[in-house]
Amino acid sequence: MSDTHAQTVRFVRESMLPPAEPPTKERGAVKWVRENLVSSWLNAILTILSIYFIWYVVSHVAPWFLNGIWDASSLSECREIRDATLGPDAEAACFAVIADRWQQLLFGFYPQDQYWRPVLALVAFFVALAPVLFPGLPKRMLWFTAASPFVMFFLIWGGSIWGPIFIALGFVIGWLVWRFLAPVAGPILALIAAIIVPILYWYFVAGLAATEAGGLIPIGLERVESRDLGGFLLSIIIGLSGIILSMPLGILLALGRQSDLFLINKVSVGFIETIRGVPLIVWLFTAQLILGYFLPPGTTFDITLRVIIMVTLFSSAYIAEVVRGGLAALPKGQYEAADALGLDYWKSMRLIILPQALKISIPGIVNTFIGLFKDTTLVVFIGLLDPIGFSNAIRASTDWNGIYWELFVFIGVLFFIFCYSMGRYSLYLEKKLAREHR
Amino acid sequence: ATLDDVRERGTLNCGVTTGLVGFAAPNANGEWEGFDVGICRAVAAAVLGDPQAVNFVPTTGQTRFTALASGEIDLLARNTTWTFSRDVDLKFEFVGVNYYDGQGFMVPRALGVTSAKDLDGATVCIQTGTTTELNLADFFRVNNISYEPVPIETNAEAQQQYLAGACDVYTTDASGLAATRATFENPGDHVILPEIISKEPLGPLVRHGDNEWGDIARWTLNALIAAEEYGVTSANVEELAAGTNNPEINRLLGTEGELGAMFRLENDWAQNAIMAVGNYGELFEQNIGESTPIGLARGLNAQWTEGGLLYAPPFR
Amino acid sequence: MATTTSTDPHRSGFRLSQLIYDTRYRSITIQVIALILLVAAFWWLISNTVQNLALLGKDFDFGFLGARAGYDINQMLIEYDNSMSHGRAAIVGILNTLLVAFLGCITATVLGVIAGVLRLSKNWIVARLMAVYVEGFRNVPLLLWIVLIFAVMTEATPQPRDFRVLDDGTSGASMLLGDTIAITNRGVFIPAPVWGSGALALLIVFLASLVAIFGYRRWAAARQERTGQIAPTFTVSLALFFVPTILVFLVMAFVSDRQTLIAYGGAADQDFATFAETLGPDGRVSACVVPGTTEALLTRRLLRGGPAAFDLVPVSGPEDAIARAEAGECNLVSLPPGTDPATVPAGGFALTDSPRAGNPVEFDVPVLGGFNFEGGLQVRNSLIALWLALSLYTGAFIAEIVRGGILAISRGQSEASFALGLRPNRTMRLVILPQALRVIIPPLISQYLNLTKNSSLAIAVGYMDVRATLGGITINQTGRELEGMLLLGSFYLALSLLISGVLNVYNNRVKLRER
Amino acid sequence: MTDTSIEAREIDRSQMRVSDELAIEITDMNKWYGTFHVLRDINLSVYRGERIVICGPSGSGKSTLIRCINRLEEHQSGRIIVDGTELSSDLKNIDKIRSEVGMCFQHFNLFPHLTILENCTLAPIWVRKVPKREAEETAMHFLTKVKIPDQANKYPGQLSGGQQQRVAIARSLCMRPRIMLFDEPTSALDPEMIKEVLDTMIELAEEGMTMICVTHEMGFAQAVANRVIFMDQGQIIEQNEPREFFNNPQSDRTKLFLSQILGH
Amino acid sequence: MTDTSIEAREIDRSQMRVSDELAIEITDMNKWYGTFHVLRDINLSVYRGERIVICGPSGSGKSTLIRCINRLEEHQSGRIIVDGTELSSDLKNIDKIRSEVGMCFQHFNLFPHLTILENCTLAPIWVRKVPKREAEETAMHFLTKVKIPDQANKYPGQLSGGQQQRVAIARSLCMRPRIMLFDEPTSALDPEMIKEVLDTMIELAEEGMTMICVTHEMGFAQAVANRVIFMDQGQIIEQNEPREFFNNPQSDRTKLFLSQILGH
Ligand SMILES: Nc1ncnc2c1ncn2[C@@H]1O[C@H](COP(=O)(O)OP(=O)(O)OP(=O)(O)O)[C@@H](O)[C@H]1O
Ligand SMILES: Nc1ncnc2c1ncn2[C@@H]1O[C@H](COP(=O)(O)OP(=O)(O)OP(=O)(O)O)[C@@H](O)[C@H]1O
Ligand SMILES: [Mg+2]
Ligand SMILES: [Mg+2]
Repeated sequence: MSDTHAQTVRFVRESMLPPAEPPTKERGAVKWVRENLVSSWLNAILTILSIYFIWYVVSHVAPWFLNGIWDASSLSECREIRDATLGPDAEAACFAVIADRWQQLLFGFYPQDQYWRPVLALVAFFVALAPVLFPGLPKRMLWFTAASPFVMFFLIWGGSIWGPIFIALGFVIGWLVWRFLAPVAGPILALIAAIIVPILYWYFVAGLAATEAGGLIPIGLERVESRDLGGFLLSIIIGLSGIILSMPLGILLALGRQSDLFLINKVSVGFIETIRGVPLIVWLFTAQLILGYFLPPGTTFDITLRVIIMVTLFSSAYIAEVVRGGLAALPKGQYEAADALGLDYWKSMRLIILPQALKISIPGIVNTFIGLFKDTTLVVFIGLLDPIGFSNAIRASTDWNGIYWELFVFIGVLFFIFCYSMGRYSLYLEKKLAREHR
Repeated sequence: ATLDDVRERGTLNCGVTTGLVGFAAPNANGEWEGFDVGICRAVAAAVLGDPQAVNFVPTTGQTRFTALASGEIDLLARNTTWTFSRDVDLKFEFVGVNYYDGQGFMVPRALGVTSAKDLDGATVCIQTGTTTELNLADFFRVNNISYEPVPIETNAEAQQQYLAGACDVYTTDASGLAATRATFENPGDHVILPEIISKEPLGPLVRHGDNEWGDIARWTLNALIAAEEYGVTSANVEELAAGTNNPEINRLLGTEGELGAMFRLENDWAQNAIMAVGNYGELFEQNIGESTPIGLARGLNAQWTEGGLLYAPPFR
Repeated sequence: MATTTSTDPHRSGFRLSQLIYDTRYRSITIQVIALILLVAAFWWLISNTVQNLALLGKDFDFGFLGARAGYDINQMLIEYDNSMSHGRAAIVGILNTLLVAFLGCITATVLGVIAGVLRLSKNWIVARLMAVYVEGFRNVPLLLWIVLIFAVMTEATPQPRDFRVLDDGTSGASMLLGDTIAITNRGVFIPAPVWGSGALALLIVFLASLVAIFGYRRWAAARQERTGQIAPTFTVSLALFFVPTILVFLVMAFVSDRQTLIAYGGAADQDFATFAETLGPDGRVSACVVPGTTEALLTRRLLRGGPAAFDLVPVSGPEDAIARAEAGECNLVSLPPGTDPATVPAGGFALTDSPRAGNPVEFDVPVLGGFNFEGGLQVRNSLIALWLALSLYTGAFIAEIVRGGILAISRGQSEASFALGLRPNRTMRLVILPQALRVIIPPLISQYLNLTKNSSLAIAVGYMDVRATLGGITINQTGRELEGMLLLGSFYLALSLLISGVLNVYNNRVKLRER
Repeated sequence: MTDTSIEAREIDRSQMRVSDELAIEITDMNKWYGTFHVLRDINLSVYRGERIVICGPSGSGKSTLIRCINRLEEHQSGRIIVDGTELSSDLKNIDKIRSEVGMCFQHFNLFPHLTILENCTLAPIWVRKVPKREAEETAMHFLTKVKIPDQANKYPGQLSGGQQQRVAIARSLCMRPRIMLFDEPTSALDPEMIKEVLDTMIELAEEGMTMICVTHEMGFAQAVANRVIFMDQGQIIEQNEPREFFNNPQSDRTKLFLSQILGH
Repeated sequence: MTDTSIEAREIDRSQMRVSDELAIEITDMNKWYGTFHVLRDINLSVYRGERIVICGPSGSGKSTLIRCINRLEEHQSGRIIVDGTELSSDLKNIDKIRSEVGMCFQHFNLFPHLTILENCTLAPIWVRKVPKREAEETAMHFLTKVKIPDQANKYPGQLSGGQQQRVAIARSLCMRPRIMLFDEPTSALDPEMIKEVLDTMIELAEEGMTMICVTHEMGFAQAVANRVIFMDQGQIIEQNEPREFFNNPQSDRTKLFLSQILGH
């Protein structure tokens, strides 16, 4: 065939070549520098600029930081120490303020001997989270997850143990009503009853019962007022309760937004868009200034609680959007399979759709939480003592008036550590989910 | 009524600032301290017999009135200027004046300015959400000179801006100026100008409509002032309560007459208040007086007998 | 098939249970219940509000918007002073919000795109640096950044006082670009343009060159379609953008006439220096000028150079100026070029060294005054700090979006393009960017939305945005929380609905067509 | 490829009970998607124990037809009576019918967050209200039947396609349906896996389950079907017993279709 | 399955012009990824009009080799001369070579934001500077050749895989390259679609295009290749004309490889 040309085609390699080392300029540090730092003129310039920038920043910040004074009781003492050891023109941070006030920045006015309680509450939170994050764990742990909000509430606020118990009982009652009424009276009536009965119970029975029980068997922890919460503890409480409490509402809104029912759909959309369209700080001022107008005359509850309510409403709109994403990511076949097995709407949501959609949404929820956690700093504008609020209060004491950077650096670093690790975690989850999802 | 609420609760909810040197700030143990705080404690001592039975609610310039109006706090003891519209339009009741203040200016000595009228074209740092900005606008308008306002949310920031030279002048109440200057690294480099451009009678206030509660707050403040006038101090109050030959003191301390019962308090209400925080003069000296770093002189806040404006109506 | 309408075989009478068990009626039942609940909830809220208002003795009334505001705003894009109304102050605030949001969106985009691209750079150190930037800003609250940046800016830049030349001839700081720009910790002072007589012509030329650029591009595209020749568009556009306008500017500056300066109180045929001397040591030059004109600007420059103290008397026009001069209110009058000196009323004479009427656009350069720089345009520190902080913060998020967008375009796309012989820059323009933009723009716009909402943190640096004016001082002074917050909320809501409306339109337009 | 094995074990049709009782009766049924008329005047009676194969070109409405039978789609006119209950918008009827009609999808649609066992017990527990232990026993029974009892505690993602499809069948069976609907149960599978699934279905057929199956596996049709229905453009074009249908199609449309699938 | 049809239309090889002119000459070429030696001492001469098939196990460096030819990868030592131009870091040479060498990827890499027609005219307009109308005519010509002229105004996302791959071929052809490189052009396709694409390639081969094709479609290799090259571990192990190569492989490595692919 190919005898039309003279070249001989046949070739068979007799001996295999061993792999060789690449030429020197392709190896080691030389290659790394060449490829990573100076691969072109533009890159070389950028490298030089970057190195200069880093040097500039470090040379200005490092002495201040390294000269930091940790042991003093007031700013003026700091200055004396600095003048004595380094000379009056030296740059030196006065970290003594942190040594002096770290408890307040972290825990606010929380009683010092009770610090174990918020810490334990945080641990409880992670334990509660475990079965959600690691499907391998026994399902029974979900009971603890359900109970954990009450446990955390009890740990942080203290008081009689009966309060949380009787409130939790309301949910159990609601569930029982639903359970027994649904087969008899149909889902809609049962649902309404399951909402109304607990409300009546809370309104008329729970408070009384809790007081009675507290009188009979006084078990409880020292009560801590909301206004004693502050610093990072407050940020975490607002952020976490915002996310946890907004889950049910967020899920309902997401379902509402997916719904075919015109009215429900439009109400959900309207709520979500309104909340998302207005800055959180405006909502916080709303909580502070005008929430009282909307409640029956005479109702007052403290500002921390009002903020939590507002933040819950706020984050529920964001959660709704995240969950909607999760719902939309589920293949239609899942809905159909559930229908075909004869599951009704709520059952298929609860057993089939939501468990999957929520799992997909976890990274989004974590990201929402990070955003919310950062945004809790805005409560400073309505007079709550979050870390930034506390930094102002600390500056208002005669000892530390005039101190500035050290507090902000401390707060910034703490926020960074917290948010960055959460962010990494959500990234990890996202990758893991992407791998699992086909 | 507020009194019943407070008794039932067992604590007094008292609004203070989120932090103002000398007037209210938490210390390292988380206890609030300061001149305004003293008023709260005095009222708590008078009503409940316990100066520690106070919940301090930090408020900002923006949030303080709503907090009071909504009932979140029973008493607002935060440097709040008594003005007509606040009293009448916003429906609050000022129970008296605990500090006669006035808005002043502080400038760096290096500028060589000696009068506020020389400030044409100056950049002025002000704290927002107070009457300060309105006074300032009026002052410059009246004198037909121009200025550039730099509104700042907190004292700490205003201080930082002023020290860095981002504004030529820092204006707030004269007490605040003094307190701020006291903590500067070189206080001598700054002068407070002689002009006081406004009257700033600062006083505690309560909701309109509950006269009994308003009376309690008013007379607690008056008791502190009167105590100074009569030489009753926290040190000798117990001794004097045993009975003196000054009927006025006796009435004040409840050893004579039934003043306390008239507004449903114990008869030793004033004694408790004075024991808790001292008389007005003690409170002043402890928190903002000349012996403290803040170093305010009594000035207008001296007793009327010493040329000041403090004048407690008679206890009878 | 005739489209027979659905005839239900069992049209047995309507049973009540159908409301719940029949899919056709069920949705109506649910919605009616929802409607009842909704109405009840609203009724509850409103009745509570009404009761509360009554209890507090307040009413619901927007009349306060017309009342005198009484406070000053340092930055205003429209005229405002403290005797104007709260409503006006709110509008000033709205404009300030829009300004910082607009500026922020632009710089955040630039920063974000640069950081996003650099983060993918092969340059290790640059990539790391950008990662630090992005993570640092994303993980620390914006409020902290705003406060920190504001403080750093005040500390790191000189105060106006430092610009003063000391006795030994040195000064702590100096202006940039030939003494035209001053960077201080009160803001950046830049020359402000003053529109002179030729400004309109200049504007027309500029607009014409914009049209020319557009026309050229169309022509180039059409020619490429016809002949395949690719004309250089970028350089030509750039040239068209600048050259004609600059040329016209120079020409007009060169041919511009001299303005007429008429002095009172000296002897005829004097120049300005001699005139100023004749006024004696205590003499003051009072110049009648029309504010905001180039003539006024030039007169002031001349006066500033002279030995005498001076002040400027604002007048409404040449006639007014002469009338005032005759009334003795001023002893120097600046008249536009072309005014016949002969019309000067008795006692006045034209100076021999009057300045040129000036360029079509003159620049009012800031100069150091008593406390601060005067003249020019002050970009305040609060604006810069907020702007910078919002841009850096949002830029970090945009960087991630851009990076994601670029990574979403598989490497195969650029390889395919290279294999077809397209150069890297064309590959970028024709293949990568059009695709990446589809991925990038939707989240980008929601970042714009976030930036706009975050601008309400202006409170931290004392920038007078709408939250600070309407939602801050106004509410605080009038006690109208309900009305004020309602207005504030509606403003933000309207803005965000507008932006997301735009987003939806875009999304629908660029949707990739698939099977 | 799989044809031979199926042919080899052709079922003894005489044993298959086909009663006179109607399982499904569809009369004059029409359905529109918007203005598009997908199903036109469908008339179909299926007797208890019958095994029906539906085939036809893509888009002819096969899936829609069987989805109408358990009301995953609503029909607009005509009647569908399943097991004596008429399908209307009454939710109770729908629930009743769905728990009696099992459905097996082309893409399995297993619940990925549940184990195989949980997939199978979910519906019995929540719909039939069977005690958990009993539900698990039933599930294991059917899993054994489809020959994957040892996979019970795995998650669907850990199984092969064929195994997943068999789980899907077991899942429907656990509801003890009287009627099974299959919608192209093998078309998402590799050839080897197709065999596994078809074997399972043949076993079911042997037990006398009423089955409607949309499929193009002609080997299967020939082996187990009582009737083959050919649909095109939303209409039933031809129906016949399988041997006749394949060897001697009447309509031109059917001939064309058969020539294509048999040829390729 | 597709083998038969290709076999049937085996090209009259005598008609195929294979000149003595070198199209591609690779001498002693080495390439490393980091320290990993992917291509070792490659020597290869391709004559104008030749059709070369490269095969070998996964990871043997086939893709890398052909990507070096149009400089999508840089080689570190040795020379590559394409059409008389040596590949160096000179940008002009690279541009020249790339516009003469067409490449067709396994995953098509069509531009999803452009219509089929725009995909085909993009490079001619911007690289060859051809007027748009002319470019469109050429594009339609080649689209007709690959038998999808009627899809010209659709977007890639709207076509099937086989159609997309044919567009990819048409797109390269529109640049009128003298040499075509194919990197596993059919491995992302369904069997039916493979046939469409191979048919197209065979037509190209008939017209005497110089082609280098990485593929494991042995039917295709036997039908059109002048030479089959077997690579392993970055080296050319064996090359031969197809019939010899398949029937009588010399190296053990080749034998093993062939036994695997032919067996499956
Ligand atoms: N939800 C829907 N909305 C509108 N048209 C639809 C919908 N579902 C299906 N169709 C159309 O109805 C017709 C019948 O669809 P069906 O899925 O029943 O066909 P099929 O016979 O099952 O085809 P295949 O063999 O491809 O599965 C098709 O033309 C399809 O495009
Ligand atoms: N960018 C890269 N960096 C490092 N190693 C690479 C890179 N690209 C490919 N390799 C490695 O080079 C070797 C040859 O890859 P190549 O893609 O050429 O193989 P191939 O013969 O085309 O295999 P296949 O049949 O799987 O496509 C493989 O071991 C691969 O892992
Ligand atoms: Mg179908
Ligand atoms: Mg390859």
